[in-house]
Amino acid sequence: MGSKDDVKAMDEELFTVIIGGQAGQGVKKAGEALSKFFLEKGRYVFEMDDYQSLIRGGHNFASVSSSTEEIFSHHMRADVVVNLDKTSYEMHKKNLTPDGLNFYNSDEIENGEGIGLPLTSMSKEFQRPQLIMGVTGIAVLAAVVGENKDSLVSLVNSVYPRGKEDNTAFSKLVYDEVLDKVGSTLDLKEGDCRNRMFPGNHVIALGAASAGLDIYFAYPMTPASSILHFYASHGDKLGVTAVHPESEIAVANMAIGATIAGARSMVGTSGGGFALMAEAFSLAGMVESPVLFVLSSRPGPATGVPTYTEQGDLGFALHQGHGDFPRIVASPGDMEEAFYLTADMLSLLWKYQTPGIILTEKHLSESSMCMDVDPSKVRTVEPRMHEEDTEYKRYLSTEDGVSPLKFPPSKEAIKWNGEEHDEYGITTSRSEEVAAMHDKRHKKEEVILEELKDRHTVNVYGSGENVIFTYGSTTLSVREALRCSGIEAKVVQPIYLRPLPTWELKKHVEGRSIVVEQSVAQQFSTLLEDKIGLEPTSVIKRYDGRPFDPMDLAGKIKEAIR
Amino acid sequence: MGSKDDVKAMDEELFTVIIGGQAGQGVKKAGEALSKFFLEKGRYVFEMDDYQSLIRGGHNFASVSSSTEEIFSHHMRADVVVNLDKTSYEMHKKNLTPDGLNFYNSDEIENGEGIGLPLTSMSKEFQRPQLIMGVTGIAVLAAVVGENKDSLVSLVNSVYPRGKEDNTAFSKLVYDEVLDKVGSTLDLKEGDCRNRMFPGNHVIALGAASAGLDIYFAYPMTPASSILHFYASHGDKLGVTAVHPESEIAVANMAIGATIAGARSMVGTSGGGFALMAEAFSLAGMVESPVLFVLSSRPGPATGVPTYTEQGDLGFALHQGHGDFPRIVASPGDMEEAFYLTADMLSLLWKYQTPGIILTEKHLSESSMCMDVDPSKVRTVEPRMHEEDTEYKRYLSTEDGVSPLKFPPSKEAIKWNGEEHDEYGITTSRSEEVAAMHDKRHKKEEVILEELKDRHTVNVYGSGENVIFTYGSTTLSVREALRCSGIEAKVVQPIYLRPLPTWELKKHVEGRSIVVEQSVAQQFSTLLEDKIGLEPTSVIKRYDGRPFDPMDLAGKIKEAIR
Amino acid sequence: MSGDLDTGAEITWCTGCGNFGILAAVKKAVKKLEENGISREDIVISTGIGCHGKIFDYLDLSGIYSLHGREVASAEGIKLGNPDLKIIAFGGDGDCYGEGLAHLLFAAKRNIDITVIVHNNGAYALTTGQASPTSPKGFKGPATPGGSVEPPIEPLGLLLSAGASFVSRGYAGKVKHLSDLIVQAVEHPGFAHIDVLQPSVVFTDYYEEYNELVDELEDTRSTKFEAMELAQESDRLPIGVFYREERPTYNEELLGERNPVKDRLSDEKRLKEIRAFLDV
Amino acid sequence: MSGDLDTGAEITWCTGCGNFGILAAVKKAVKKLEENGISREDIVISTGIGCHGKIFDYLDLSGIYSLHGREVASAEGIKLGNPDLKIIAFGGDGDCYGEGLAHLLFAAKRNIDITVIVHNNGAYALTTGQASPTSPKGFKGPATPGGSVEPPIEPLGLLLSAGASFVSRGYAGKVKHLSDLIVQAVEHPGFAHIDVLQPSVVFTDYYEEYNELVDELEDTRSTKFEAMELAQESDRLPIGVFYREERPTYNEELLGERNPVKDRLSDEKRLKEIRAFLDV
Ligand SMILES: Cc1ncc(C[n+]2csc(CCOP(=O)(O)OP(=O)(O)O)c2C)c(N)n1
Ligand SMILES: Cc1ncc(C[n+]2csc(CCOP(=O)(O)OP(=O)(O)O)c2C)c(N)n1
Ligand code: SF4
Ligand code: SF4
Ligand SMILES: [Mg+2]
Ligand SMILES: [Mg+2]
Repeated sequence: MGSKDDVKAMDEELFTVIIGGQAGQGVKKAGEALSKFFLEKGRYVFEMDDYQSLIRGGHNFASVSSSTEEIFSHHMRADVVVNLDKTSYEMHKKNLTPDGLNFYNSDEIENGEGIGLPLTSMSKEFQRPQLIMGVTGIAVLAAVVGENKDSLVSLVNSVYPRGKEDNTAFSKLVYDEVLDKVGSTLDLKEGDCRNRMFPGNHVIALGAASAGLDIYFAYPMTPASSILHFYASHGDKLGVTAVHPESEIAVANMAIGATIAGARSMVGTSGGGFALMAEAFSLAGMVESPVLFVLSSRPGPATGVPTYTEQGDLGFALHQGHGDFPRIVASPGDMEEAFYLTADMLSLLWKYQTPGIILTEKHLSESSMCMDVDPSKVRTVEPRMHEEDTEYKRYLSTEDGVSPLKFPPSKEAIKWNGEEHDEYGITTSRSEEVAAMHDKRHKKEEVILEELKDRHTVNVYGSGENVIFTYGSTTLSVREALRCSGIEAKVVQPIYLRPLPTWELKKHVEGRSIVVEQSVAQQFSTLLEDKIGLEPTSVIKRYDGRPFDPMDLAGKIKEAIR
Repeated sequence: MGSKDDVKAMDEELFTVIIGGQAGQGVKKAGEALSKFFLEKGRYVFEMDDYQSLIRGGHNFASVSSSTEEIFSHHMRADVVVNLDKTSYEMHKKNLTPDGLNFYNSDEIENGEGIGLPLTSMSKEFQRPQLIMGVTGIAVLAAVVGENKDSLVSLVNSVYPRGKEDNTAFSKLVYDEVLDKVGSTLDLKEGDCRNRMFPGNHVIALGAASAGLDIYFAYPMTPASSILHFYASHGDKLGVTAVHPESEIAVANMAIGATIAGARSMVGTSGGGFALMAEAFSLAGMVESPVLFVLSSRPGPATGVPTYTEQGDLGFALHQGHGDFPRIVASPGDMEEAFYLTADMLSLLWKYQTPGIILTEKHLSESSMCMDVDPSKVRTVEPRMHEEDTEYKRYLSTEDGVSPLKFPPSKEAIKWNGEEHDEYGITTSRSEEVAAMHDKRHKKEEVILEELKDRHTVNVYGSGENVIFTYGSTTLSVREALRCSGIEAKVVQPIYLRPLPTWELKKHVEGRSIVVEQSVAQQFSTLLEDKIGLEPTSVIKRYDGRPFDPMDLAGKIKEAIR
Repeated sequence: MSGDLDTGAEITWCTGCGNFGILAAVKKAVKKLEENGISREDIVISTGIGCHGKIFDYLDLSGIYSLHGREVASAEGIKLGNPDLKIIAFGGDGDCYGEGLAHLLFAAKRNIDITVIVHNNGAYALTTGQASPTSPKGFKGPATPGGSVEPPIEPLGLLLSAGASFVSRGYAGKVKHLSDLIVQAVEHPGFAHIDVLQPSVVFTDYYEEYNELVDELEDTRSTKFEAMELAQESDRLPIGVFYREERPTYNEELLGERNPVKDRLSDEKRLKEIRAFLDV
Repeated sequence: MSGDLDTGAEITWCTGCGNFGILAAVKKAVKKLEENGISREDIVISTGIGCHGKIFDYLDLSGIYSLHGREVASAEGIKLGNPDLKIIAFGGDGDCYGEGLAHLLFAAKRNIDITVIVHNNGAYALTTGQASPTSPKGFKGPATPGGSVEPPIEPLGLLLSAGASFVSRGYAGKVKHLSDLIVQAVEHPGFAHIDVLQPSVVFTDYYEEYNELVDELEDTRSTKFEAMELAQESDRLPIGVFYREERPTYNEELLGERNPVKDRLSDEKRLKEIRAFLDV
């Protein structure tokens, strides 16, 4: 992706390890181990897992970057590259920093560049030779930075609770081999980070739980599935039930049903599943059901590229569902925001009784980074409830369009109606009633807008006369690009996308502006052109399914502001 | 809807009849008979049927307006009102012109205003007393304008082929009664219109057939159902097969399947059904299947108001389907345009191999008006086909992004792929290939834009410094409002909505501008604000499910330009 | 809720429509259920879209007027939100055996404790009488003017194959019998299905035929196959409970004793758990 | 099309996966079909999304890689577009018995002349092994770490209830037998279903169990009920054709002799008909 060498990383403590191999060689786990190693050194860490839609074979890799400063992205130029198979070697030998060390499987490659380790033969002794190979990553890292063997063993034990013995034994073999071949030549400074790291999807799950989520409905779909898996494993403790029904249509309609019983419900999916929820999304708008939809994007259209990242669903998310009704769409720019925003959205939707969307991407959903959040800072809002001494009308006309809620069992019938209805919720096609209900729902749209005007709706990072507009997980790439390259620019990231905080964004329409996004049709740039009249000097886009490499991106930004 | 008396109709030959009654009283048929009566007088006619979502009872009416000049809408102030039951009487007695005649059922209403006819007792003698009542409309009209009885009888015979005897007998009874009570007091000039009239849905069906449609797939949904019914009845002759599968999801996916066999296929539905087709729409974008989707809107969200009209699906239609891919969305402004545009769209989609949408509304789909089209003027384009002497690649990279088509049986495999793919159609997640295919599809978007630049994309009617922007069937209301009121203004109607012909529209951003549409959230106005920077002086919107009454609308326009 | 369960909404079904019988039977059943200790306050309904769906407006009970084909999914969601409630989903044959068939069969498979009543009139009535999944071959409607070319499905057999634990058929012309069925279905601990023969006087006026052929069953069948054979009989139309068994319900198996809305964690407890996740 | 039906695409199924057996059986069957007079040029495939769907990339045949659960609808559309083609839809158990169940059952009901092959591995393999509609109760996957609480569906019984005219079961471990089944299914004039027991070596490695229990049927059953009983057997796993009957196909009944793409009206004729509509 061009211009690599224009810009040099200015963070001297940046340290990146890439480990690549086939599916089934434990690459993801290896990434986790590397992350843990850095974490234990008090370093900030970002881990990105790149994998294909298959269960065995193919090519996977993890890029784990760390620093003594806060870090917002993985990097694609690594200090240490560990290639478990030949494909990885071919692929990643170009991913080295000038002084980087390249380790490869000498049983598969003859006379490679870098340091050959006979991984296949070394692992042959063990029960599951393929799976065990992943340990190579952490063993190599420990050796080259001079970590002692005991620490390595205890780390391996904690990351690989199953098959401890084989894993530790193999890691020691590799460790010795590496020490023998290159010694401990690299420096790794300790930092003072005390945070834990999580994948974005777990953070979203925890955020919703903090705001009182009761049921999570989902049909598996990458890259949203790990929210379902998280609740399935940990929901018991958190008071969240995980339900996996027959289809996304069932998911969305069940979720609406659950809100009628008074349960806070959320669903999660990717583009194709979200497409199947379109009709139910509109139903939620009509019956005024506050279901929160998590849409984690991957490259489209259709089934697209299931395990990669893209921002091609923006317009789709903003206009989901037929007919006029209010909805809120928001997209977190980092992990901490993912936590608070998800919690906030759940509360907001219950306050205004309308559906909403957390729009995110594979890059945030499935990457992990350090973060520090305080669940007690989550502001939960109790929804407006019916006062028992008045007659109940589900769609009572009120000044702000919000009608009090009531849940069964109830002496008075509570009628949620997906056809147009009167205040009681009885079906109508009378002209005045149809118009009045449209007005009522539309009023909520206006009130939501007012509420957002009092909120923090746009993140601004840095300063300078060059303004970079971005959103969602691409914000991470942009922030890391600036952090590492020392380029001065102001980053403007709307957190809310509908309603779009134009009042805030307009403040930044000045001088040279660059839009960075991951959509071939540059949907975000178009949105800004439409809504705030932005005329970007340049639009930097990537749409091959991969998140930006920060240094590549820095090069592009530099070019754009030159 | 206010300001009725500000504006006077300036078309002296305008003549409107409204007939109202219950479902099951043959009101729709009565409207047809009235239309036919006017047609036979060489007059231009517009018929609007207003009915509820029920099979018996409730309140239905038909408004049939006619003139010696071309006419674009029904009117809600009638020269003759015929009320078959009490509800109609209550509802329509306000719908009279100052000299209008109000007929009511004196068996249901005592001492009503106007002329009482003992309809219930008169019909009692007959076999199907309810159904027969509809004939009242045409009998009354014939009497008051001095048509002779024989002509009445022959008209009744032709409109009511079943139950001829009873119908003619009853019509004579009514005719005599009316002559007796009021005589022939109204004048009706003959005109020179020689056109036939059709409901919009039939016109759409005929348009698609002219362009070579092979199969129409649909699941019944008002107001699109009559396209299905039309093909089911007449498809044999036209060479179009009608298929009604188990759901809209089946509909859309079958339609894509049919294109793979080489069949031109179209589907039709309303908002809720279209929502269910979202995923398949995206699939069509990915596999590059040219399915034409007809979306006929009714008030939403959700099930909304099934038998009425609205323009609340605009944003939804423009952004249908997840992911980035090209699509064309167009909306006809009158019947003739519905014919040519549907035909054109089918050809365009086959030319560019991507899905598209005819966006229309109940008001066009189910209203009827005179029109004059010549099917031989339909330009059909043969799609680009594979030349047999080269290797076949379904997704061959070409300059314009359009790959040649080939259909089975075929010696070489033709691989349509809904996952991201290489040129052969084999699945890929390789970064260069993913980006290249995005580029290929995106190129088509650009080429389509260029093609549209050479086409007639915006209708402009009239002139004046006041500019009225509108689209779809609302164009009919606006044109009739201007025609009848004599207000001078320029009407600007984009035929294509995506890509939006901004280059044409921008020419009309000047002076005072008014947007007229049927959406509470004023989606069309927002689109124009976004895309051409329009700052409308005023937005006139109606969202109670009813189309505008032209004179009401004229009043509003007058206010807006005052 | 009014004593007679009326809402006061104008009823727009055609005079003579079988839906009136179903409405009457439901009201009767609710009263009987109250005698048996199930309060109407605990009953929540969902309906699909079609003539049948209008029952939503006519019954003074809480619930949701859902989408075409989605009433079963809505019902399941309500049940999972608050398993103490008794849920009745009303569907049409187009709606529940067509557009929404998968939801129905999966609800049966997982044996979630809800009741489904299908107003089976063999047509898409509200959309002017197109052929439905249960229309006989040769059925003439506006989308099949020359006669439908598809044979009908037999819903009870499908439900039995899917594992439904309570399968029955009623007739809109036998209100008392139908209301008894509804009571049994609601009281059945698990998924209960009632297919109701419902003449549409406009499109499928089968009253005469039904009056002749309908035959009240004395016993339920002891095996699914026997029940399926019963469902296939065409020289008579058996009504009653074809099959019933008790097996664990999905809601109990999934939730155990927990009721998501009643047993919500205290804020304190929730926070503690989340902290545990974040900090350890 | 290459002689061996290979596309050259890299195969990314796990070593030992049952899908290899299915792929081999299909290739064998296509060759046999050619001997029987059905050209590979006339065969068109559709696939769902899952590990099974990858067969699209590995078979050098025309077709569409459809959406998750929509391969049957795609197949029907292709058939209606050109009824001379022979269509084979490949689905997964999550895909075809879950997300897309309604399409499958309606295809069976209307007896459209297509063949459906379900790679039934009792799991959502590609999405890392969640429980599928055919997973046994207690199945542990990432969405059911404590064991699934739902009993499985029995697909063949459902298909028989829906009216399928050719119902069979194969085993990925018996390539020859499976390829025979595929030949019969494709040659069957009407809807034909093959449920294939397909071990996933990662999530449901049932090879041993299957090798022990699988039992080749000698005869098809003469009634649907017998066939259903057969499908329920668990002490052995019968494979072969459970049931077959001939009845009119949907495509023939709907289209008669007409082939929409081959018998397209001439422009002239079409114009004449449209003129007739417009002018008379
Ligand atoms: C998604 C969707 N598709 C189509 C429709 C239109 N529609 C309304 S009712 C109906 C058919 C109703 O038939 P059935 O379920 O048998 O009910 P009945 O009217 O016979 O009681 C249809 C197709 C809709 N509302 N939603
Ligand atoms: C609409 C939609 N929902 C979810 C997915 C994600 N998805 C891909 S494969 C799969 C499950 C596959 O299971 P199965 O059909 O049994 O196939 P297998 O992998 O076991 O062969 C799912 C849920 C999708 N692609 N599309
Ligand atoms: S159309 Fe048929 S089902 Fe609908 S209300 Fe009338 S009789 Fe009943
Ligand atoms: S995960 Fe299972 S089904 Fe998928 S390829 Fe591997 S063994 Fe086969
Ligand atoms: Mg019905
Ligand atoms: Mg599977």
